[in-house]
Amino acid sequence: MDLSLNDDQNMLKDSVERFVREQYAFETRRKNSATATGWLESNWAKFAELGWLGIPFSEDAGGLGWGTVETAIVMEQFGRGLVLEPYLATVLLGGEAIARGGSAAQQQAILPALIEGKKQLALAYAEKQSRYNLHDVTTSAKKEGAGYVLSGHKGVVFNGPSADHIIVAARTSGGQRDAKGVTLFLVDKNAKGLTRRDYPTQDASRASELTLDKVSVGADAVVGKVDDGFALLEEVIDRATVAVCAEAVGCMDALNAATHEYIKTRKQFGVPIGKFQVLQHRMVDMFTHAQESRSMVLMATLKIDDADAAVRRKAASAVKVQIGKSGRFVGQGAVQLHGGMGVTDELNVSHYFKRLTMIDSIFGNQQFHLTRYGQIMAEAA
Amino acid sequence: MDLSLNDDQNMLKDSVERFVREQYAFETRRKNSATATGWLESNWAKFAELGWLGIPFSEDAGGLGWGTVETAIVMEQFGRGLVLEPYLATVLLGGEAIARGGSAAQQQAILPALIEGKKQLALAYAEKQSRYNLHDVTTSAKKEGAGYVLSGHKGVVFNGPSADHIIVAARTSGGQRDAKGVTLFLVDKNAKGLTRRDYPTQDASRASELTLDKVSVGADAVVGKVDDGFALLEEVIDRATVAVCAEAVGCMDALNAATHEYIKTRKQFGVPIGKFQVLQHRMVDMFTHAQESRSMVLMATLKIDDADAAVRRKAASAVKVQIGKSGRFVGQGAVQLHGGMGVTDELNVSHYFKRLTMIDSIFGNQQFHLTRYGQIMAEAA
Amino acid sequence: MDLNFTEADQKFRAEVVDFIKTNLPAEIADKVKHGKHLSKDDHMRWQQALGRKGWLVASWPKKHGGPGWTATQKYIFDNVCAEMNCPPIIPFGTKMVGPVIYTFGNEEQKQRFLPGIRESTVWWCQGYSEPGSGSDLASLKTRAVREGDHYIVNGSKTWTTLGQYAEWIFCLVRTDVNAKQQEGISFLLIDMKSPGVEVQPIIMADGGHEVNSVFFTDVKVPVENLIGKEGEGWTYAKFLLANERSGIAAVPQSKRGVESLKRIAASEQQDGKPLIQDGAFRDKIADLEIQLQALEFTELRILSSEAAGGAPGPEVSFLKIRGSEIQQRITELAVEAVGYYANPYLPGLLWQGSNEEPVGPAYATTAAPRYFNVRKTSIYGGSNEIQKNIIAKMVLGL
Amino acid sequence: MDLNFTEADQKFRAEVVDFIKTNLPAEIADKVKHGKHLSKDDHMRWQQALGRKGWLVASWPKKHGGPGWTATQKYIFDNVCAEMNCPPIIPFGTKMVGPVIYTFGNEEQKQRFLPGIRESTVWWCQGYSEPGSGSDLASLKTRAVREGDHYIVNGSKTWTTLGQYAEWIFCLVRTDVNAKQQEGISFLLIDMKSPGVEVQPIIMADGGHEVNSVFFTDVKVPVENLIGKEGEGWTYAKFLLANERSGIAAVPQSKRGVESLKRIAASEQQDGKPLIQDGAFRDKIADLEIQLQALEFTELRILSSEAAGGAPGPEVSFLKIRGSEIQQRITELAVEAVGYYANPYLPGLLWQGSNEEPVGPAYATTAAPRYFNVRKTSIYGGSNEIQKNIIAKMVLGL
Repeated sequence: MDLSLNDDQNMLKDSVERFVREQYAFETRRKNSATATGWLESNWAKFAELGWLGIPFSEDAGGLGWGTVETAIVMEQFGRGLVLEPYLATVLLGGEAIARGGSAAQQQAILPALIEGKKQLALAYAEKQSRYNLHDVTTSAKKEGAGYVLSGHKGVVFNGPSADHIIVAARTSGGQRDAKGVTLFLVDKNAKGLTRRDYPTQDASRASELTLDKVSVGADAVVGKVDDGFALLEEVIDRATVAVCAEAVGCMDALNAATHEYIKTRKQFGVPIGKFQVLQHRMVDMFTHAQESRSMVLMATLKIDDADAAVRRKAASAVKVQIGKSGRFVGQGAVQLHGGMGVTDELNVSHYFKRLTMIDSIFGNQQFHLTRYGQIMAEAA
Repeated sequence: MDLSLNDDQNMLKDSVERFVREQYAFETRRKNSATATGWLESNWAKFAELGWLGIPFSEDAGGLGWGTVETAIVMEQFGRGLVLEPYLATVLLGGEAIARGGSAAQQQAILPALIEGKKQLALAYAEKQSRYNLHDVTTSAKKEGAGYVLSGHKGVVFNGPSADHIIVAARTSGGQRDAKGVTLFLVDKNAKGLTRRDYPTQDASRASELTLDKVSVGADAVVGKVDDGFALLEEVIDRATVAVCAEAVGCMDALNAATHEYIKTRKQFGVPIGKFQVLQHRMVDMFTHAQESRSMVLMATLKIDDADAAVRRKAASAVKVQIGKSGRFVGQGAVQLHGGMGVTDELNVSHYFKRLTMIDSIFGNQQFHLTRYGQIMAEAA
Repeated sequence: MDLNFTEADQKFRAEVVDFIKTNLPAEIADKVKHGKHLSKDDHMRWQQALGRKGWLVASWPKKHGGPGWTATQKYIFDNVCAEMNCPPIIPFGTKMVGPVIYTFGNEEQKQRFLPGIRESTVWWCQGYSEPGSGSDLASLKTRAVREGDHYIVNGSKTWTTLGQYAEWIFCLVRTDVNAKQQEGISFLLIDMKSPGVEVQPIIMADGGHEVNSVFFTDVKVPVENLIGKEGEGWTYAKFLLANERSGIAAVPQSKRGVESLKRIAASEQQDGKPLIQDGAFRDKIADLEIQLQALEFTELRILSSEAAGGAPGPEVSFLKIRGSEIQQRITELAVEAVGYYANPYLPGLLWQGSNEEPVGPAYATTAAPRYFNVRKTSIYGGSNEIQKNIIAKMVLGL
Repeated sequence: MDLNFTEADQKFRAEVVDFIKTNLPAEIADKVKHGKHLSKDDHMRWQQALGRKGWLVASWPKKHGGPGWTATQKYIFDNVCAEMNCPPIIPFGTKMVGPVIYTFGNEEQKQRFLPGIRESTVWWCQGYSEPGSGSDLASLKTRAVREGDHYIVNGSKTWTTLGQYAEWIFCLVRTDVNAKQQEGISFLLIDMKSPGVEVQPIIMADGGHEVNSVFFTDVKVPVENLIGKEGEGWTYAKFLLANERSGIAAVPQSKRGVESLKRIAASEQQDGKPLIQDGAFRDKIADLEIQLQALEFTELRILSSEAAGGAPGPEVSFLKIRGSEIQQRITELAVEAVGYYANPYLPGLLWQGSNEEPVGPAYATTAAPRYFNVRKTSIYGGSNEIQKNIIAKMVLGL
């Protein structure tokens, strides 16, 4: 049992930390978020240059062949800076789907370009009625000739506006909520019949609603096996869940640091408000939540590769429950302890709070994962 | 809309308050609880003399013809004193079942004697597997000749050891958990085939497990209608629920008063511990819980007679949820704020805490009533 | 004890319903129902209708133009208004400065200011908080120096809600820097059109413009705008804060919020079934509804004891705390209910009244912004921590 | 980073399992499993077996007779012991006074006292708290006055756990009433058979006798029983308290508790189905298990950073707080699980080891008493409020 970072991991951490410190001052971020894409090409080029875009991919594909421990290191620092570049969508959702399920041809066509920073991806899995059920899929993929014709709607596709390719979950067989019969397809952003409605999100990111009106794709567009897309999708989402939880830990640490500093300096009734015992204890609880969240991310990074899918699923759900609960506690606490300033757009506090709130809302919220964890637990009992 | 007590109600309150003050000093109670029955005949005689045993019964039967507002007044004061006499079992469970469902003959045979303090009752409805489901009944009542033969087991029958008559819920038809097919029977304590295992409870009360081995009763033993006992049982339990919640409010007030006094006088680090802001806020929360509990008992006493059973059921469940939550919060808080002394048998604090805990465990706990409330709510939505 | 309404109360209720049906424009009710932003004009139209009827200042004594309602009538009015999606009544004139003026103002001030408040022709705002003061209100620094017939005011106020619409502001200012902190404070009415008054928007976390900073640079204020005596402003301020807290439980609004939450949960699907059929989510709504009922009956008990002669005491702090927690919980559950569709942010639809199509269901558009926004309710008007301090001290004597 | 155990660790685990199988009497394991009261003899039999093996004082340095285990080995040992229902090791000798003696005692004291602790032939108890002191330990009043070769001790101690079994007590006593509060305190070992020592039981809320008051009336204690220097007892006391908090998270015990809770929930029926199939109750266990996992990995992170050279700091207060909350939650849910059968109280079965048949299921007998009893965990060893004060001051610098 060894829970410390190795030298490479420490170097990675330092390098992402430095990037955030130098490139992600709060006002810089505000400007970046107001650009057309909502993020900077120059930052993305830097990610490529530093190798971050290749972390989870094999050395054959030009990646570093690292794993979840390392992507979690990156995401935690991104959380501290509220980084806007679509690392999650491109590397951890789209890229991982291709890396884990894609054909050799797909991997060759996409991964090197992705790693070099030349391609953006998105994963379109949610639908209006699906909530967090990954196999509640109405978008249909009908066999036509050697290929397929996709029709339907996909919702809240992160990085939809910038993605060159979108991986779309569609139903090739079975009923609306059957686990069997979901297939992933690689769709070009310029595919005929694909229309997007792009919009900003609460946390200054970008997403799209997709409408697929008889979009034709070839047989080579299938990512993974026909009808068996759910298992791949679930594995990718479970991994991305851990990563986004690491991001949340970064948000919490930043919020706690800001709040800690604020209550030490802000005076009321002639003393720093950090002298009031009730605020002290709340701050202690906020730190405890952040500590426990960090512990759970550690747990999950170490268990996510377990050969037993139940172990992986439990780990992903456990950490998401923790982050849902702790993110809310820390976020609300930071706002409250900042008083009026905490509810304004002016301070970074509300922006971390918004990101933490949205993190709970994706990949299954606290309740979804509590239920999922409980079901796995009860099956074993 | 008028939420104040009238003169009669105020007099009743004063008189119960006086009884508790004079007869229920903590050490007196300890002695009473150690007697064979666990309560005092002389107190019971006093209840009869003061008319308290007749509160909910008609004037025809010798009662006062009052209602839940008045029984709640009595129970709240009993809660303050942790009164041990079996008012709940005899008057509010057994007595109410007879008064609301019993035949004229049954009422004549039982109610006047009960009101005079000559008869004790118990209601046997729970079973080992039933949990809080009042129509999960395995005890069988088989028709034999004009009468019935009862066999089975009933659990946690409060006041079982002292009861002259026990009203037993048994199944006359239907499957184990059918609402239809439950019938109530009036059984004499000396009935052949009835055996009891008596025991004390966590909160110094007494209860019994009953075994019925072919207990024969006549047709005149049926309380209410054959097969329709569930509706009667539920109504009686809903009313008793409100009463026991009023008792809980008395417990909470007593605990809050004791804790308030303690933190004002107990010194640590040179100051009364009530000067520490964290303890102040916790005490404020404890008072808020007690206030809200009082409000909910008021709500329930005013809605329990509603002609619409759904209104009655929602009111009983809502108040029980409140008392479950608040009783735990106040009980645990009082123990914590008393420090080591709070977990000893020496102070009354732990005794109130135990009673509040057991109140949550009867008639459906917080979760049971939350679910029940939610189901009624969702049906209406 | 009796929960039922008298026949007269029933009749009154019908009259209120009737009035609202006739006077509240449907498009305004619709905005309220969906939690959208109201324009100044929306507020004014509704409040002026109430003003014409004599119902705008429900809590005022009859002699100052109040309707003379009983506590039960006020309860009915508030509840019906919330049920029928009436805009909330802006409190700065009606609940705040109005009572200060009729209680502590002179005859001329009453004549001059009360009609505009009663009829909602003048928009008031509040100048209490300052950038450095927070919950420690009495530490305020805005100075008013007497020069002849005027005060010269310099300083700044913040968190001035809807100050961008206001014609007048009531301010706490420091008229004596040498007196003990609370004793040098005076209560001044200032015309927002006076030279030297500048309003700067503060953007909230939800992106909305609802509060402002107000800066005063050598603003000349006639001495006749001083309420009561110089140096006694703190007394009036406390009186005003006590009034502000009445109704702060927001029970009728939260009832509407819970109903709306149930509709959302009935509409949202999970595994092909309405979310409200999900045990966990249903439990949460049920728990919230029970909390709200506890708050409602606590408020009723307090009103009832006030009607019986008891004064509104510091126990109203309970109502502020629990009321804000419940308002916050409603929005928290709405965010939980809408799942992924909490994410899209549509400022045009929210703030500029555009006709843009919502991305998800219409109710999802406001879910997250409202959640972010109502975090303020446990902060403003004396944070919940301050309210607990008040109860600890004033009620429990700790 | 790696969660897996090395081959050597796996082998060690097998050795521990094997040892327990051979040395732990089945009837003792059964009592532990069902949360029943253990007799002095039960504890002694198990601890002496460990003592003979050299495993009783796992955290001691090798030179004082510890086994020289790595952090991972200690982790494995603690977990296996809990899984296999071993009695908890009584800490007063092993974790408390033992380390004080080998760190601050003289050679003669080490020779005299350490073997009895290592082999569990002497039962120690703790004389820290006093009736008036509570969390403010340094306010203690028990006096020790030097007279020739002896101290004469007068005063009283309270909350002395299992003092009824003890042969020796270690005490904080005041040797200088004129010094500043913490400076007049000394650390004294007292033979419980000394004339003038009287032990009085305190009955707990669950009816059990587990703590005591100890009274000292002119008790003569030889000066060679003084640890270290007179007046420096507070230093040793703080050292001891820091040791006490290690392992206080009670993760292995709570893991056993959660497993036991799951078995209860699998056995209890609700509407004909196991309670663990009920969504609401399942959610509660799941949430608890996740909390416990967060605590476990937090403890592992702290252990790992200690192993890497970091000293155990005030952050162990986190572990005390969360550990106690989780222990309490387990018992709270057990009470919820057993429904009506939380009510029967069977003191014979609980405390006197009678063979009486339980009223409901066997696990129900202990549910409520344990719930009442473990309320102590957020009070003893420095209440959770005190722990938060420590973190606020020592970690956050507030």
